[in-house]
Amino acid sequence: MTAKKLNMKEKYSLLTRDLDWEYSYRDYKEIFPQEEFEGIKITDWSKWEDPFRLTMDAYWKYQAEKEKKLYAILDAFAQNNGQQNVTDARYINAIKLFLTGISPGEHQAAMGFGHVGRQLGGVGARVACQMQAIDELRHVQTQIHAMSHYNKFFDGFQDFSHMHDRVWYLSVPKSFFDDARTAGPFEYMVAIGFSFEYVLTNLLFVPFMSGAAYNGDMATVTFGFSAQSDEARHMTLGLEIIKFLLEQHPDNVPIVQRWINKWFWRGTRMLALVAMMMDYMLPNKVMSWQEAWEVYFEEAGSSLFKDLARYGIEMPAYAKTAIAEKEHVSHQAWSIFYNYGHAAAFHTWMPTEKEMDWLSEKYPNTFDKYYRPRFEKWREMEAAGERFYNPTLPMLCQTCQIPMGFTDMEDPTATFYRQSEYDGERYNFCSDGCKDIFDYEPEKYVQAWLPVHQIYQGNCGGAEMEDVLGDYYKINLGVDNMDFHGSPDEERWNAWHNLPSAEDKLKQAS
Amino acid sequence: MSKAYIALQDNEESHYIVEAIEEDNPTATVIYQPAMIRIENEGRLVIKRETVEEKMGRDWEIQALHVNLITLGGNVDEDDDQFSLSWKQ
Amino acid sequence: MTVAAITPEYIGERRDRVENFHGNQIVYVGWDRHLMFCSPVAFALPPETLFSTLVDDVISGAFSQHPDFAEIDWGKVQWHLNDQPFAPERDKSLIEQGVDHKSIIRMATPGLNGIEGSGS
Amino acid sequence: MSIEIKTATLEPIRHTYEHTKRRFGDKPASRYQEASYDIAPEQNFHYRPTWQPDKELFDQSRTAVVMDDWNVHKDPRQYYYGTYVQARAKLQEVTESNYAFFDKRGFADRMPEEVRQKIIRCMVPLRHAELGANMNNMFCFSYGTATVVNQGFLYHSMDRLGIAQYLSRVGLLLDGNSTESLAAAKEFWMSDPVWQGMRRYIENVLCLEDWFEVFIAQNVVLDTLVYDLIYRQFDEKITEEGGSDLAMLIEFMQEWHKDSSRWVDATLKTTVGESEHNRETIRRWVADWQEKAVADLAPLAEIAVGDDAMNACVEVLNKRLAKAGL
Repeated sequence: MTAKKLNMKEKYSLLTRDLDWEYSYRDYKEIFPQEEFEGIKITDWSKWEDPFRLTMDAYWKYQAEKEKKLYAILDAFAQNNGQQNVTDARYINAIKLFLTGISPGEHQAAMGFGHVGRQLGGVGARVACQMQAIDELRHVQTQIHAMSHYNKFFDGFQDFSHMHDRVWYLSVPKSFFDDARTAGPFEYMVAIGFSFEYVLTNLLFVPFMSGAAYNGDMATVTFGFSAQSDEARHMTLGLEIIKFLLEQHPDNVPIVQRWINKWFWRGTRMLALVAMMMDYMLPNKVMSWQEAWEVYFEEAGSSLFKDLARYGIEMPAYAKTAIAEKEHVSHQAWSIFYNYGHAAAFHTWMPTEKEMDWLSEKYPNTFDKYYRPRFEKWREMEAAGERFYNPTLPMLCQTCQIPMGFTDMEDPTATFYRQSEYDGERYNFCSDGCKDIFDYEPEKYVQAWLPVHQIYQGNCGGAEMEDVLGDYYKINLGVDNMDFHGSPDEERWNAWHNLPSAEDKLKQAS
Repeated sequence: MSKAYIALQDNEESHYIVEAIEEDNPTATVIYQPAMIRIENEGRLVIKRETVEEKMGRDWEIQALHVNLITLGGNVDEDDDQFSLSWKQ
Repeated sequence: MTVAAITPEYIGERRDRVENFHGNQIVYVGWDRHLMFCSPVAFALPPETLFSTLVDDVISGAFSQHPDFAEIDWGKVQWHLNDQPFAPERDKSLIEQGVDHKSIIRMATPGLNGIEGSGS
Repeated sequence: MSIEIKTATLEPIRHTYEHTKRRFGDKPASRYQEASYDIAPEQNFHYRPTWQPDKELFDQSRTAVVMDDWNVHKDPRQYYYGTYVQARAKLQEVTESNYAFFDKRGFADRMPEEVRQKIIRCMVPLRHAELGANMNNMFCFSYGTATVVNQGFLYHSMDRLGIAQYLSRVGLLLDGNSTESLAAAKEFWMSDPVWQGMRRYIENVLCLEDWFEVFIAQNVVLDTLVYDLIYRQFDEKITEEGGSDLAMLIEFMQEWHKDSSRWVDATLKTTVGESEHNRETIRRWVADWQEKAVADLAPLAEIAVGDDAMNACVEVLNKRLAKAGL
């Protein structure tokens, strides 16, 4: 007999959709007990549109090809001591922040997609989530491997996993993913699958990775772009889940809109870290944070939300605030880390004159007016041998957990304060977005493990800062932390490139 | 109108794909950035298997696009012969 | 709003109850228009701490690196407590004048507006 | 002499990450070790899951077995994502060429009709069971607490989806893409008395709450019996009956089962060996599920192979359990 040819859609449908069956020995609700409690109404899973009709054979084939390429480059990078070829050792600190702050989030995403990849009742959606789960595991593992070589030559990478559970600034990404993972399966999909993947990860992976390429970091570009090739699938899954939920039942629309508002804001806050990586930690600049934001949020996001308008979905609440903040957020975030450079597992520094000029040019409305005087003062203090470190612990926002360093966009020199009272206790926030999130589900956010409060409760190794930073966080004090200038990283870098050491420079000066 | 876009890793295989995209989407803009190529077009962007095969001079499956893909924007429609991105508005 | 959960009641542990701070309470202090200190700061202090101690020891330890600090005329400082105008008395304790757990004290120093008046 | 200086300063300052150093000593660690051990968060979780408020996000109490340290496990295959997909891609390539060859040569046509029908009745319905296995392993992945253990479940889960898809393709090869065999197989799965025990078993396992019990019921008990029954005994039987070409279509399942058994055995053995409590807990689960599985599979064994088939399967299972210390 001559076999009829099946096209991709038919084949996928037979090989995935058709595997499912109607349970008769047990009740559907026993097998999928988590599908209803969020209030989302699913009337027909068969209406799910499969974004990419990937079967496992093709998955293994193409992913193996990507992995082969990736590891060949990582091997070559290590063999050639590629760590010497980045533009400047300061740059490596962005990668430290990546491994300690972002890679563990990939692991969380893997667990989360595994969870929904079991809990969603529709087989098509389930399988798409499962593929994303294994991709996310790929990302955390390739990142660990790509940075393994840097770990052998720079300080601050070595205890990333231990630090992620404890260090103050890492509670920002950790609480973000904990929040998403502890939500129900549909909120998780809107949080990570849609808001994070579709609306925000481009900002992390595309311009930053292009910047890594521009700074000679072959290892990071390779894993970054390789990961992002999976991300294209993930973004599409995120968009499909949104459309599916909106088409299933009109009652889903306000729920989804609220989740979009919430997760857009949580994501925006977390991206403050990426903003500062772009503007301050890439010695060779590709584009400013503001420019990246305009291309990947304002332009791409407005296309997206125009597309979703037919379902009654609007731009996220507070998109306007986020847009106004694009001219401030990287400078404010860098100021926070500069203040607390003694408590971080990576180095900070003041930009050079040339770099400040670039910032002035890129941020004509804000840099010279609000930030340059502060930075020049800090530079002056450093030159006088009194590098500025903030001697106290910062006040944190109850929701995003970032020090309260954001200002009022109507009055950019005024700290933005918001407060709620709940069940007889005060809770404080950095923004209306963060306050709204708390006010809607206070019983969730009263649980936040706020690092500063935990230190004061005595739960972080002791009362002295050395106990907290050294014993509890496992920061090698005087090595991993403090200013880049004078660090062992800088010393080694100078030796590789036959540059004068700090000591030599001092001698020369005298 | 909104722009549908795609970004590919800057490598040998992508160059053929970009060539094919330019041919099938005459109004598309191609932007070269460090290590990546971004192609955007108003409303819709299509990649046709046949055109890519012609440029490469060998068989090529649509799903192989994912090996070099970095990111995209638009609603995806993929089958054996084409991959398209479009915005509905 | 209640949290939508799989069980009828979802009750969160109040992780920062004042009882957890070993006799202290958290007090936040922010100095308006001095963003060289990137954010307001947090202190754990006994509720009975006198306001004079807060100003003379605690605030001074936190903010004295700023060149404006030595210039402050403490009689002219404008205080806010949890966003309301506040007239603290130096010899009264925090708790006596309403500075309770996780309260925010803001101080404004008119005429002193940071480095070159930039708000830093 | 700048070259000498450079060489000296290019000495690494450490050999590996601290988490691998603490576990394996101060020496270069393998990629498997760096990317598998101590990766999952362990403490200071921010919020309780809305879908299970009595537990933490990562919570060891999601199973009754207890490990002092779940990170003592090891996958003998040392799979991390990269080695995993590359191993499967190799197997996939062979399978692809087998299936293409089978198709091109029209092997389905030279199979005796009753053999073809027997494959459709006794083997193709397993595609549904494999989807159940996929879900069960995804459950274990998402509720376990250590990456070195969990990742094995994730790979296994995706493998089971792959096998479900290969079984579907076997059906399509046998019916010339008419999809009749898939429809027939589904009908068997849904209402043929021979399959109902197994379907009930899978639906029951899908409702379990203890992820290690799921592992025992699915991967240890049921899979050991089914893989021996179908991919060894049934394969031999079909060969006897003139369907030796089937072997080309199930090589993937056979090779995969060998591969995955090494991981299943190691995971079982390490957990059983941890304590008397674990041994007893697991022994109880095995006894419960084995009794059900044997009864549920017997009708299929009978028609697929014959009278003694089930005993032979049980023997294989018992050997396997003994090896793990049960």
